[in-house]
Amino acid sequence: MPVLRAALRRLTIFVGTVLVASLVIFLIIQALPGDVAQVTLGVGASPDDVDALRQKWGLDRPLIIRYFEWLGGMLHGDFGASYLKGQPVVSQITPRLAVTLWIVGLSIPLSLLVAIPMGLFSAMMRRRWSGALINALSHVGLAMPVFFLGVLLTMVFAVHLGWFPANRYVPITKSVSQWASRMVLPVMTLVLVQGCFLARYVRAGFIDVLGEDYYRTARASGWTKWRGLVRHGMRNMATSLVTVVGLQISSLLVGAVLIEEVFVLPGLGSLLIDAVGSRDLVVVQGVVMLLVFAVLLINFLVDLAYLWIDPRLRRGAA
Amino acid sequence: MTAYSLDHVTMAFGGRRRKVTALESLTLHIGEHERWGIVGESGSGKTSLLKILAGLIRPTSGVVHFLGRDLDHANREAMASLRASVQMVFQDPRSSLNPRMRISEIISEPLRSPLLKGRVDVPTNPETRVSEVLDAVGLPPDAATRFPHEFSGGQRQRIALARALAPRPRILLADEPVSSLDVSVRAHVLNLLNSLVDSMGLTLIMVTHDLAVVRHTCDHVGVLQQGILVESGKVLEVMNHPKQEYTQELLNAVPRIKESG
Amino acid sequence: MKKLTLVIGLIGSGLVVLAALVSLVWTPFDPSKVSGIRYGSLTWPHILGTDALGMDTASRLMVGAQTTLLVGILAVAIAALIGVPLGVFVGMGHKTLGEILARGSDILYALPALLLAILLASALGSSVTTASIAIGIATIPVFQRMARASTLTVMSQDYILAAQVSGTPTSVIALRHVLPNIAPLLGVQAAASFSMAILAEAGLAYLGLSAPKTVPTWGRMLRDANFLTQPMQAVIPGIAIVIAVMGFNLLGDGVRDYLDPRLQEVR
Amino acid sequence: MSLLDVKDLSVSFGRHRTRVLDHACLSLEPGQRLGFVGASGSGKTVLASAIMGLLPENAHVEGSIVFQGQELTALTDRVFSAIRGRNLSMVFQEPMTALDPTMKVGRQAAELIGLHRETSTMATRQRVEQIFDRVGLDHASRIADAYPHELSGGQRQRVVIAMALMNNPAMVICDEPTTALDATVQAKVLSLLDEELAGVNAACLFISHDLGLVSRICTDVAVIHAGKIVERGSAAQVFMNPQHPYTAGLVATASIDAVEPGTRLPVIEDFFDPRQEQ
Repeated sequence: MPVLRAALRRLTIFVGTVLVASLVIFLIIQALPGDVAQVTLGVGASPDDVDALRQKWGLDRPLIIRYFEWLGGMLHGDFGASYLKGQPVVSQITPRLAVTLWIVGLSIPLSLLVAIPMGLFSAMMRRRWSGALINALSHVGLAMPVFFLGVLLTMVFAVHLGWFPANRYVPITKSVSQWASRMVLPVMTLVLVQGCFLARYVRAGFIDVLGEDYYRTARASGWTKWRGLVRHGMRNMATSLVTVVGLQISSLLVGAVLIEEVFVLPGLGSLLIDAVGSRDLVVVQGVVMLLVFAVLLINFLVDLAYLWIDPRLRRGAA
Repeated sequence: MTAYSLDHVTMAFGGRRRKVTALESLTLHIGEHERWGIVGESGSGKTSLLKILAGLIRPTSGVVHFLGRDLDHANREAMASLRASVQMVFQDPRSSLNPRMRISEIISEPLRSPLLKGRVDVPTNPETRVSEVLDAVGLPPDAATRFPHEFSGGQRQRIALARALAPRPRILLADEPVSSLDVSVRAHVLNLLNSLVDSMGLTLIMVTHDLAVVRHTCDHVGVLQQGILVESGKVLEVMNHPKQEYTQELLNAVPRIKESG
Repeated sequence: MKKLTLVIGLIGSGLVVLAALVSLVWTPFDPSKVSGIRYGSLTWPHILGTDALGMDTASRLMVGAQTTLLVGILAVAIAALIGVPLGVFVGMGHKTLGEILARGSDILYALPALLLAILLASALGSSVTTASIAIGIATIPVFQRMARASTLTVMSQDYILAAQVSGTPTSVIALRHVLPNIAPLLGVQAAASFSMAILAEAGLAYLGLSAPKTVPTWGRMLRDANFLTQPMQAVIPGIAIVIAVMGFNLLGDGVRDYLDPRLQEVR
Repeated sequence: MSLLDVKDLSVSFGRHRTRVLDHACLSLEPGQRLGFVGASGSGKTVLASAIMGLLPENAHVEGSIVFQGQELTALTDRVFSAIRGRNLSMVFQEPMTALDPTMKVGRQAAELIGLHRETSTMATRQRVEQIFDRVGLDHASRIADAYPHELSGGQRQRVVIAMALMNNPAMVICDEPTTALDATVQAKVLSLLDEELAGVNAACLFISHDLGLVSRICTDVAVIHAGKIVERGSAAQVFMNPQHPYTAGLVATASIDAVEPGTRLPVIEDFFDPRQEQ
């Protein structure tokens, strides 16, 4: 089973990188300038008080032991407790993770739904004005900062037209319709920007396929232009798109913070920014680890998707 | 004197699991001023053989002697003498000429090699030598200031030949020098190659899949099949009385105009 | 079509450079001086209005162009100066090192630039320099990969073999053959990364992770604007960002098409 | 009535209208095999693409191509697509890239049936294996389940030929079908083409720069030089008694083994001065 072996190889690499990444994150965060205990108590605090706080938070013990404790804790879902609020990190992350996941989870498939037809059309019609127009549109979308588009859409749809509320987030568990009406604008913003971004890759991928010998073979077999391109181009185009989408998901997990900022949504990114601002290192460490884990997991899944899409990778050559 | 003598040379690529043997226990002696054609199809190991002769890769096992000296990569003296006296012409002139260099720079590159410093048999003035070899391959002197893309395939192969001849090599290696060219251009390049090898008294080792080219250009032939030298000897003997079925098959495959239509 | 791309790109990026250059010697008003008019509308002499503190928007926009260019230059310089030599080195065949670097760059590649910027900002304090460094580091793998891939393509060409056969030293091959042949692609990549850096810095500034309030940057101006009462104060810097990003993007595309139509559409 | 009738076909490219094919006239009877010979860049591949209706979008076509009584240049993509692969098919030069790398070759071959006829999956599969068997692919069933990268160059070209012959076309265009193959494989694929074309009695337009190859397959020969057809006749006549000096040059350069080894080979310019022509 070459497929299984290749998959196992990638799994090993995945687990290895997660461990290395956790160590790096731990070291960076613990080595960051600024003594947490000192910062918490203020500059005027007595050294004894600072030492006592350090002892209380366990900062006086060797790094390596603290690392393994932290790692072991995470394995059964304990990310530690916030220095400042004393609250478990997990209970802060969970509700906010849901918000971010909704945003990312909705916008990625929807932006693909926008990007693929857009890219397909502008690739096939690239010598006509209609294709050039779509291409120009995607260029504008690519240059558009999400927060700016978010502000623009809010001005138009929330302030001017009053179609959607622009105030506080409502969890889906409380009211589905209220939740939905507050998700429309953030998700629309992301879909427009991400859609344009992905459309450029889709276009480039399809243009490559149009020049390939196998597309000519397909045409000579009796496929019409469009159907032949969809039938024989989609999978081949997807090989390059999968990586981009994977990176897109990872960058959105953090990048959603911009959208959360514009639309005042309590997501993971804003938790991270708040924690950095208040130097709540346990929270920072936990959120960063979670994000990095997610990013590496997505990478791993992208690798697996490759095995499925591109049969050439299934045999040995990795 | 023998130019090359190869003794049980084996070349294998890849790791433990997917090992590919490109050459297997190959023994071959090539005398100076001989013209050898090495014939084989894809996967026969002919490219590996050429790279070993050029000193670009080291065989997995076996011994290569170059002009009587053991060609061990640790033997700097032997390597330097190899680099200074062996030049190579490649299959695809589009890929063998750097598109961003002028023809004069391309041709004089081998002359600027640090290995040639202080050697008396090497032309000292690059500019003069460039115009000399351009003339020898039948290109106008103003070609020197132009770029490769301004020339046709046949002309580019002439430029590649000029580069190879610039440092006055003793041995010329050729990797399918005409197979990327049209039949009509092929004749030009073969004529040129023949007359240059003649007038400069070179040792020629040419790798090709085309027996007709070998018959026309070479006096010796070696037939490679999947890494094994199945037959070798004087061209006429091998071609007129092939001992191997494979050689016969290659002979039959030579395209020639069927007279009866 | 191709020329149009180049022309629009030149106009967009040219406007930004011009604004930055002019602002070095002249701005309509002192960009950090508070005038009497708060929330000024778009009338003479404050043609683009004033912000909540009464500072002249047109002047701040021009000075902001400096920051924008600085970010792009710094980030691309960091990314290219580290990424390109690494990529060429690995592409020219250092196997063990290549494997280690590939893994390292895979992790860095997957890490969102924003996360890196947040970490760095919390370590070094937020400033334009910190933001640019973070963006630059996050862009290293882009250059490393591109340099590696194009080096591999060059190394598979026969003219490399020809040079090796004559005994040309590896360092000379790198300088004479590899770098000139990968330079056009890297240039296009630099233009694309330049515009992405501008976009990323605007985002960081919007989050308050880049320049402090005293330094006028476009992202910061957008953040500080109150779009309910003064929508134009948000729209103006927003449009400036779009023009800059699109300008440099199209400039890269246009130059690529113009120089070498054979180059693939890459980014 | 001829099977294919090309009249005054001119093709030019781009804004500058660079003309690569100049008033070409050509006709083919059912079952007839015409070798189309010329150097690279002479316009021979453009002719093939023009007949197949597969020219790039920036090409301007003038003149007429009538195939089986139908004017091809006037057809919409949809109508033309119904002809391609059924009555008119093509074998390409580069077997390594001619097949979709992400699809099993059996499925790709089956598409030719699915696109033009309605049959059951079972019957389609049987037909694919049968024709794979016929083009000399051993273990047809295993090959059908392989991806292109798992096959050798010769095997891939056999698959491409099988696809071209799938619907018993009236005419097959072969564009340098063996140039990318090893010498011995080339000979085998050539004789396979010879047999199979005869088997379905298909006409053939065989494009090549190599007169030797053409002489093995074709009964008639046309020679193209710089976009113009300079000579047309039966293979025997063209090879034995070429009328145009360019053809004479081609014939002389094609047979290296007719020349004493080591002596100068004849070149085209011995016979034909291109400057004189213009």
